[in-house]
Amino acid sequence: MINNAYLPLSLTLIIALPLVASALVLLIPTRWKSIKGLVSFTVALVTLLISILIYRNNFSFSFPWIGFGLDISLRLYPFSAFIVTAAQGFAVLVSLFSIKFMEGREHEGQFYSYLLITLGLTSGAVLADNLLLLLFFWEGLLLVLFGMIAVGGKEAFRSATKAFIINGVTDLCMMSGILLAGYLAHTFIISKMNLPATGLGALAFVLIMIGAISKSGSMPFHTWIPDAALAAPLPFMAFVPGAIEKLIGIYFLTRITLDIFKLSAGSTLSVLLMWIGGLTLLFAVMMALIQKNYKRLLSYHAISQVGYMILGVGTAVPIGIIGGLFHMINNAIYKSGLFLTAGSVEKQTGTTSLEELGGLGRKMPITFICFLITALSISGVWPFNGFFSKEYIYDAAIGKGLIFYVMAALGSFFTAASFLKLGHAAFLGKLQERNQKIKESSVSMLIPMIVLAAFCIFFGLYNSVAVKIFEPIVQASYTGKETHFIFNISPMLAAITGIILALAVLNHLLGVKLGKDGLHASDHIRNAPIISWIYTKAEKRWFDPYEIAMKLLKVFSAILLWIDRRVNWISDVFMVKVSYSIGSAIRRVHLANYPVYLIWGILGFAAVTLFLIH
Amino acid sequence: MILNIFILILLVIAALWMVMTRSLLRSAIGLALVSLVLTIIMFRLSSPLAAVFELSVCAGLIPVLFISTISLTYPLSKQEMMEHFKARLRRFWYLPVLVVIVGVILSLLKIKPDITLPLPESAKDVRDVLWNLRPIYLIGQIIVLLAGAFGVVILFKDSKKDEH
Amino acid sequence: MSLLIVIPFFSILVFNLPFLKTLRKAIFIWSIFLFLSQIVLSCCSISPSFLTKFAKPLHLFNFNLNLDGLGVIMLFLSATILLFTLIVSHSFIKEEKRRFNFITLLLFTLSALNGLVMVRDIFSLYIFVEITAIISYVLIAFDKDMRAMSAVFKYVILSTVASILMVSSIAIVLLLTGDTNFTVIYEALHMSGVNPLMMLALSLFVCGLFIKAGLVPFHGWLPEVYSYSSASVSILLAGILSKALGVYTLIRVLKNVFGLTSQIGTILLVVGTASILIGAFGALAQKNFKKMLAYSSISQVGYIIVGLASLNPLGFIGAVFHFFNHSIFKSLLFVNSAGLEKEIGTTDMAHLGGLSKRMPITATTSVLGILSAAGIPPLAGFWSKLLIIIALFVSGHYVYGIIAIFASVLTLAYLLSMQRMVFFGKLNEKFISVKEAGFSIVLPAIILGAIIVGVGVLYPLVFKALILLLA
Amino acid sequence: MSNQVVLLLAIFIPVAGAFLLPLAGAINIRLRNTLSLIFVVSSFILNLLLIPGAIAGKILTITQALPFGFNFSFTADALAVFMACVSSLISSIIVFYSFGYISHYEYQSEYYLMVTLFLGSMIGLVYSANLILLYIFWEITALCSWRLIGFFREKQYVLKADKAFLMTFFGAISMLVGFILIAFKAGSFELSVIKEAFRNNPIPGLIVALILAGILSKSATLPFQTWLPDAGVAPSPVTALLHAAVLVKIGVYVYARLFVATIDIPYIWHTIVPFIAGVSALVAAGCAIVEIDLKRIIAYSTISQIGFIFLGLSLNVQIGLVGGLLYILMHGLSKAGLFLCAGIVEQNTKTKDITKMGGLIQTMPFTAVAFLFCAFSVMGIPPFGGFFSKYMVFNSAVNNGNLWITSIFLVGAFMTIIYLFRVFNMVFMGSPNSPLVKEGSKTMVFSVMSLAILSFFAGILIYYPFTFANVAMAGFIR
Repeated sequence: MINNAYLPLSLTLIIALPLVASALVLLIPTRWKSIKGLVSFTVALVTLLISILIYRNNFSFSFPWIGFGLDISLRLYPFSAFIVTAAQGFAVLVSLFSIKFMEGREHEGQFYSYLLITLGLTSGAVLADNLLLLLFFWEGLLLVLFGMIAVGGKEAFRSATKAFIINGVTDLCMMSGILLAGYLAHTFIISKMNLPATGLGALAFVLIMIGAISKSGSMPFHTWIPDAALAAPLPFMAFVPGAIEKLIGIYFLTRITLDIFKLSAGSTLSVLLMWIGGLTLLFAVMMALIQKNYKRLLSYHAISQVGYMILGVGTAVPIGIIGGLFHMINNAIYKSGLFLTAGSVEKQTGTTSLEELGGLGRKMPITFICFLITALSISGVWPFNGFFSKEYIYDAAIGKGLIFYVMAALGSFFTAASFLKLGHAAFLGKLQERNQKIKESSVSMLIPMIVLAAFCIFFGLYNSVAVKIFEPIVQASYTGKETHFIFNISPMLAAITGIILALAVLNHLLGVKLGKDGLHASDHIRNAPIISWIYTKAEKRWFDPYEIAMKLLKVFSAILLWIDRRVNWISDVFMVKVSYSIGSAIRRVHLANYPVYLIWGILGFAAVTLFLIH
Repeated sequence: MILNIFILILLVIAALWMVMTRSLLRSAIGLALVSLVLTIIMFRLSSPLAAVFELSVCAGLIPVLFISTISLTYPLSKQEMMEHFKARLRRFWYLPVLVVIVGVILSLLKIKPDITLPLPESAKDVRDVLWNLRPIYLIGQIIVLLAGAFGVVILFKDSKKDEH
Repeated sequence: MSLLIVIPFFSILVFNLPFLKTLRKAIFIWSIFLFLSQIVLSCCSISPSFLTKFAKPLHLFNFNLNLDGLGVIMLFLSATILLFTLIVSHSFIKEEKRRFNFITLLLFTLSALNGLVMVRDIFSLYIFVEITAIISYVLIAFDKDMRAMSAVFKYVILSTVASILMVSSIAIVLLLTGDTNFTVIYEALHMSGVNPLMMLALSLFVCGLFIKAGLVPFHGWLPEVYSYSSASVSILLAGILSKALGVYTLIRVLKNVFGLTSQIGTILLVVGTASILIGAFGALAQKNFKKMLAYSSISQVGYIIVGLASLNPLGFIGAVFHFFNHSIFKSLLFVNSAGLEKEIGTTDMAHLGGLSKRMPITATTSVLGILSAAGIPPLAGFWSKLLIIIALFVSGHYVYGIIAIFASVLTLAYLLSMQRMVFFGKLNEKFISVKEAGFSIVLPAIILGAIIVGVGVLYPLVFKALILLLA
Repeated sequence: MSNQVVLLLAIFIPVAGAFLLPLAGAINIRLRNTLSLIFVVSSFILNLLLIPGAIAGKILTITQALPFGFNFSFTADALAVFMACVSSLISSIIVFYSFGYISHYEYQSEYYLMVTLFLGSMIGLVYSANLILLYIFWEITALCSWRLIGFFREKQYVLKADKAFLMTFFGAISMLVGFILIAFKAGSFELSVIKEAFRNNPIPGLIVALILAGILSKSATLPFQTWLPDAGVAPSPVTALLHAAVLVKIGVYVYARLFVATIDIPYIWHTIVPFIAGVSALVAAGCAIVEIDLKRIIAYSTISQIGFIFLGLSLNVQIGLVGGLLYILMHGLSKAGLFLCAGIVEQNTKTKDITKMGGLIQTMPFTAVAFLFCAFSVMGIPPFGGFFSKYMVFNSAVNNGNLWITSIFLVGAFMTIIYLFRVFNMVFMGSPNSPLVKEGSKTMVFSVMSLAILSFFAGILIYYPFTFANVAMAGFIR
C-alpha cells in the first residue's frame, strides 16, 4: 500500500517511535491519572497500523553505522513482518489491559516506558538483517528485563538480578557464537550467510542456539521465569515471557536452523534440539501440575509450551517447522490470554494463590469463559488452534522417533490435567467468603481477553490461513520453488489425542475424589513413590542450574582469591622478611670493637694485592 | 743480608713487646727501643740525616715526654695491671699471628724486584729541595703542626676547667 | 690558586693572636664571606676563560698547583658544605669560646681541602690528606661525648693504617720513578710497563684510599663515626670530608698517576657493587635515622666507584656527577636529622612518627632528598645513576649494571620506610609541642633542596657544564 | 597559535601550574580549587584542539637535541591525542568531584598539587617521543600516585602507598633496563629512530620481557597486581583517578606505543601476553566476587578489565587494536563513575564494608542510578559504550582463532556481570542494615551523573570515538 519511498522511514519509525515514546512517558508527571497507559496504547496501536500497512512488501536497506561489519541493515520479509505485527498486537492488548491494572501502583511510569522500549527493541531485533545489529537490540532487552521485574516490588530485585544474570550469560555465549559465525562466513549479513553445520560451524550453532533458547525460556535457562512470576507485575508476565520472548526466541532459532546453518533432517544438532524440546516439555509441565499459585502454574506452562516449539523446529522437516511456528503464535495468543485472566482475578481478589480462590465462575463470568476457551486451546482440544499446531508437531515428531511423540503426548496429557485442576480450583468449587463482594473486572481489562479468545477460535477454524502465512518462509530455504504443502491431520493421531484428553479428565475426576476439592486434584501424582522424591528435590531448587552455578562459582572464586593472596604473600611477607634478615645479619656482624674492622681491612688488602699481582 | 733480617725481627719483637707489656711506663720505654732500632736501620741504609732526626726526636724527646707524664700519674696496683694485661691479651692475641700470615703470603709471592735501582743522579741537598723545588711541603708541615697543636689545645685545654 | 690555601690559613693565625681578642666576634662573618667568595669563584671558573684571566695574580707563591674541572667541582662542593655546616652549627654550639674554636677548625678544613684539590704531586697530596684527617679527628671528638670518643678512636686507628699504606706506596713510587710529580710518575710508570712492584704500590695506595672512603671491606668505622659525631659535624663528614679524602683522591690518583687499567677496573667493580649491596641491606634494618644515612652513604659511594670502574668517559662524568649529587642530598638528609636532633633530641626512629604535621619544611625537603637518593627522575640523583648504568652497559658489565640499578629499589625501600617512620604515621603525644626547626637549620635545607630540584630539572645546562669541565 | 605551542602548553600548563597551587592555597581555598580546575580543563581543551590535526593523519613533532641522547622530543599522532583527551576529560571531572570530597580533610593543597602534576605528567608521557623522557614522566606519575595513595597519614595507609610505589618502581627499573638495551640496538632513544632500526626484525625476547615487567607492574596485571586493591585506602577521587582513568592506562598506552606502533615483537608474545591478561582477568574477577570491601571490589574489577584491554591490544588483529583503544575510553569513563559513587557512599556511611550497607537506593537515588549505568557500561550492555568495545575485543579474540583465550575471557565476562550485580544489590537494594544516609553533595552527584550520561552517550554516538580510534590504530598491523 505504501510505495517504496516511505519504506525505510516506516521501518525506522517502527523501531524509533516506541523508544522515543518511552522517554516521553517518563517525563509525564504522575498526577495525570492514566495518561501514561493511554500514550503507550496509542503508540503501540500506531506502530501496529504501520506494520500492517507495509506487511506485504519484501524490502531491505542498510546504511553504515560503524566499520568492521556493524552497519544498520534492516530487512522486511514475510516472516519478520509477521513477527513484528504479532508483537505490536500483543503490545496493544497488554497496554490496554494494564491501563486499569497498573493504576495507582508506584513506578507506573517506569513500567510503561520499559514496555515501549521492549517493543521497540524487539521490532528492531526482528527486522535486523545484520547479526551484530540483532545482537545490539537483543542484549538491549536485558536492560529492560531487569527494570520491568525490579518495578514489581521491594524484594523483586532478587529475581530481577537472577533473570539478568542468566540472560546476560547466555547472551554473551550468543555473542561469541555470532562472532564465530561472522568470522567463518566473513560477513554478518544474515541473508548472505550460509555455513556448514560441522566442526567450528557446529560450535557456532550451539552457542547461538543457547542464546535463542534461553531467550525463549526453555529448560536449562528457565528458572528465572517462575521466580519472576510472583515478583514481577503481571502485565510484564503476560507480555514478555508470555508472548514477546517466545516470538523472538523461536524466530531466531528458525532463522539459524533454516537460513544460516540449513540443518539437515537427521543431523545430530537437530536431534539435540528435539531432545531439549522434549525434556523441557515434559519436566516443565510436571512441575506446573503441582503448583499452588495461579501465576506460577501459568509460568511453568509457558516454559513447557516452548518445548513443543523447539521440538517442532528441531525436526527440521517442513511440517515440523511450520507446526512449531504455528504453535508459537498460538501459544503467544492463549498464554497471554491466560495471564490476562490471572490479572483480572488478581485485580479483583487481590491474590493469585489457589487456596484463597474458588467459585469465581459465577462472579466473573466473562473471565471464566475466556479462561475456558484459552485453557481448552492450550490443552489441544479439537476446534481450537492449539490442537492443529500440536497435530503438525506430533506428525513430524513421530516421523523422527517414537520417544519424541511419547514425550509430546505425555506433555499434553499433563497440560490438560493441570488446566482442569486450575479451572476447578479457581472458577468452580465453593466461593470463599472473602471473595463475596467481587464483581467482574472493568471493560478495558476484558476486551483484550475477549480479543485473544476470539483469535484462538479464529486460528482454530481457519488454520490453513496460518499455514499459508508460514509457507513462504519454509519454501525459501527448503525447496526453493513454489510448492504448496498440503497438510492433513492424520486421523490416527487425532484419535490418540482424543484418548489422551479423556484420560486427563478421568485422572482429574479421580484426583478430585481423592483430594476432596479441585486444588488437591494433582496430589495423588505429587506423592507417587519415585516422583515425590524428585518433586521435593526440585522444590528445594536442586535442579536449578542457576543455584548450582552460583555455588560452583563461589568455590572457584575462593580458589582464585587464594592465588591472589599467595602472590600478595610473596611481595608483602617474603620479600620483606628476606631483606630484613639480611639487613639485621649485616648489623649483627658489625661488632663494636675495631680489631674486627682491622682484620676485614687487612684481608681486603691481601685480596686486592693478590689479584693485582697475578 | 742476614744482619738486616735479624734487625728487622728485632724491630718486630720490640714493637710487640711495647704493645703487650703490662705497665704504661714499660710501653713508653718500648717506644724508645723501637725508635732506636729504626735509627740503626736508617744508618745501615745510608741516610744519616733521617737517622739523626729519628734518634733525637722519636728516640729522645717523645719517650722522655711520655715517661715524665706517666710517672706523674698514680701507678696501677699489681692486680689491676694483670687484668689489663689479660684483657689486652684477649684482644690482640691475633696481631702477631696476622703479621706472620702476611709475611708468609708476601714471601710466597716471590716478588723479584728485577728493576734496576735508578741511583739518584745528583744527591740533591735536602735544604734546596725543600726550599726551591717543593715549597708546598713547608706550608704543609706548618699547617700540620699548627692543626695538631690546635686540636690538642681545643680538646684538652678546657677539660681542666671542667674538673674543678 | 695558592691564595686559596694561604688566605684561610693566615686568617686563622690573625684571629688567634692573643691581643686581638675583640676581633673574635668577626670570625663568623669573615668565614661566611670567605666561603661565599669561594663558591662564587668556583661557579665562575666553570668557563675555562675565567681561570686564565684571573689566575695570574693568585700565583703569589709558585706552589706548582693547577685547577682542572674536577678541582672546580670539589672547590664548589667543599665551600657550600662548609658554609651550611657553619650555619647549622650556629644554632647547636652556644658558648662563644667553643663556637670560635669550631669556626677555626672549619677554616682549617677549608684550606686543607683546597690544598688537597689543587696539589700536583703525590707527597703533598698525602700531606693534605693527613691534615684533613687530623682535623676530622678533632671535629668528630668536638663534643667530647663518650660514644663519639670511642668512634673517633676507631677512626684514628683505621685511618692511620690507611696513611701507612699510602706512605709506603709513595715510597715505592719514589723508588721506581724518582720524582713525586703526577705527570712525571705517569710517563715513567707507563714506559716501564707492568711490574709487580708497581702493582704492589698501586694496591697499597688504593686500599689506603678504600679505608678512607669507607668502602665495604673497610667500612667498619663509618656507621659509628657518622651517627655519634655531633649533628653539624656529621653534615660536614658525610657531605664532603670522608668522600674528599677517599673518593676524590682515588679518582685523582687513578686518573693522573697510575692510570685506569682493566685490572683495577674489576677491583673497583667488585668493591663498588659489594658496598652498594651491603650498604643498602645494612640500612634496611636500621632503627636509627643517622645510622641508616651512614649505611646509605656507603651504598651511594659504591655507585660512584662503580661509575668510575666502567672506564669510559661517560662513566667518569656519571661518577663525578653522582659524587656531586650525593654530597648535596646526603648533607640535606643530615641537615634534616640535625633539625630532628635539635627539636626532639633523638634520631631513634622507633619513637618518632607523624612529624610532617609539626615540621612541614623538614618533611618536604627530606622527601626531596629521598627521591633524589633513590634516583627518581625529576630530581638530580636520577641523571647520575642513569649515566652510570648506561656506562656500565656500554663497557659490557651487564650483570653489575643490573645489580646496581635494582639496588636502587632497595635504596627507595629503606628511605621510604625512614620517611614513613619519622614523618608520616600518627604523631605521638610527646611531640605535640614540637615546632619547626630553627631558621639556621631550615635555610640550608631549603637551599640544598632547591639545588637538587634545580639540577634535576635543568639537566641540559648541567650536562653541558659537566662536559665542559670533565670531558 | 601553531600546534607546537598548543602541544607544549597542553603538557606544561598542568605540570608547571601544579607548583603554584600550594601558594594559591595559602591565599584562599576557593582560588586554589578553581585554579587547579582551570589548569586541568585548559589542558583538556588544548588536547581537543589537536584532534582535527590528528584525525587528518598529520603527525606533529617537536625535537630539541640534548647531550647523551636524552633529547626533549614530543610527537602528537592520533593515538597520543586520543589518550590525552580521554585522561584529561576524566581527570577534569574527578578534580571537579574532589571539590566536595576533599574539603573535609587536611593536606588539601598537597592533594591538588599532586593531582594536577599527575595529569600533566600523564599528558607529557602520552606525547613524549624519547624513551628517557617517557620514563621521566612515568616516574613522576609513580611519585604522584605514591603521595596521593598516602594522603591519609595513618601508618597502615602510608605502608600501602610505599608498597605501591616500590612495586611500580621495580617494574619501572626493569623497563628502564629494557629501554637502555633497545637504545643500544637502535643507536638512540628516539622512537622514530628505533622504529626504523627495528623495521623488519623483531627485538629479542629478553628486552620484551623486561619492558613487559614494567608495563604489567604499572597496569597492575597478574604478577604485580596486588598493589592496586591495597591502594583502595586512598581518597576515592584518587582511586578513581588512579585505578580507573589514568594510571593503569599508562601501562596499556606504553604497550600500544612500543609493541604495536613502533616495534613488532616476536610472534610467541602475541599468545603469552593475552594468556597472562586472561589469567589475571580471571583471578581478579574471582577475588571481586568474594571480597567485601567496596573499593577493593572495584579495584579488582579494574584489574580484570585491564586484562580485556590487553587482550584487544595484543592479538595483532586490527579490530582488536581499535577495540582495545575504545575499551580504554569506555572503561575509563564508567569505572571512574563507579569509584566516585563508591566515594559518595563511603563518605556518607563512613564504612567500606558492603555487608553493613543496604537499601541505599531509597535515599540516594541519583548515585544508585549512576552506579547502575556505569556498571552496565562495564558489563558491556548494548546502549552503553562498553558493549561496542567488548564486542570488538571478543571479535579479535575469535578472529585470532585461539579458543582457549576466548573461553577464559568469556568466563571473565560472566563473572564481571555477577560481581557487579552482587555489589549493586548489597549496597543499594534490599533491606537497609544500617541507618540510611542522605545523598552526596551537589558537585559530587553532578560529576557522577555526568560520567554515567557520558558513558551512555559514548555508546549512542559510538561513531565519533570509533573513527578517531580507527585513525589512531591505522597501519600498525604488519
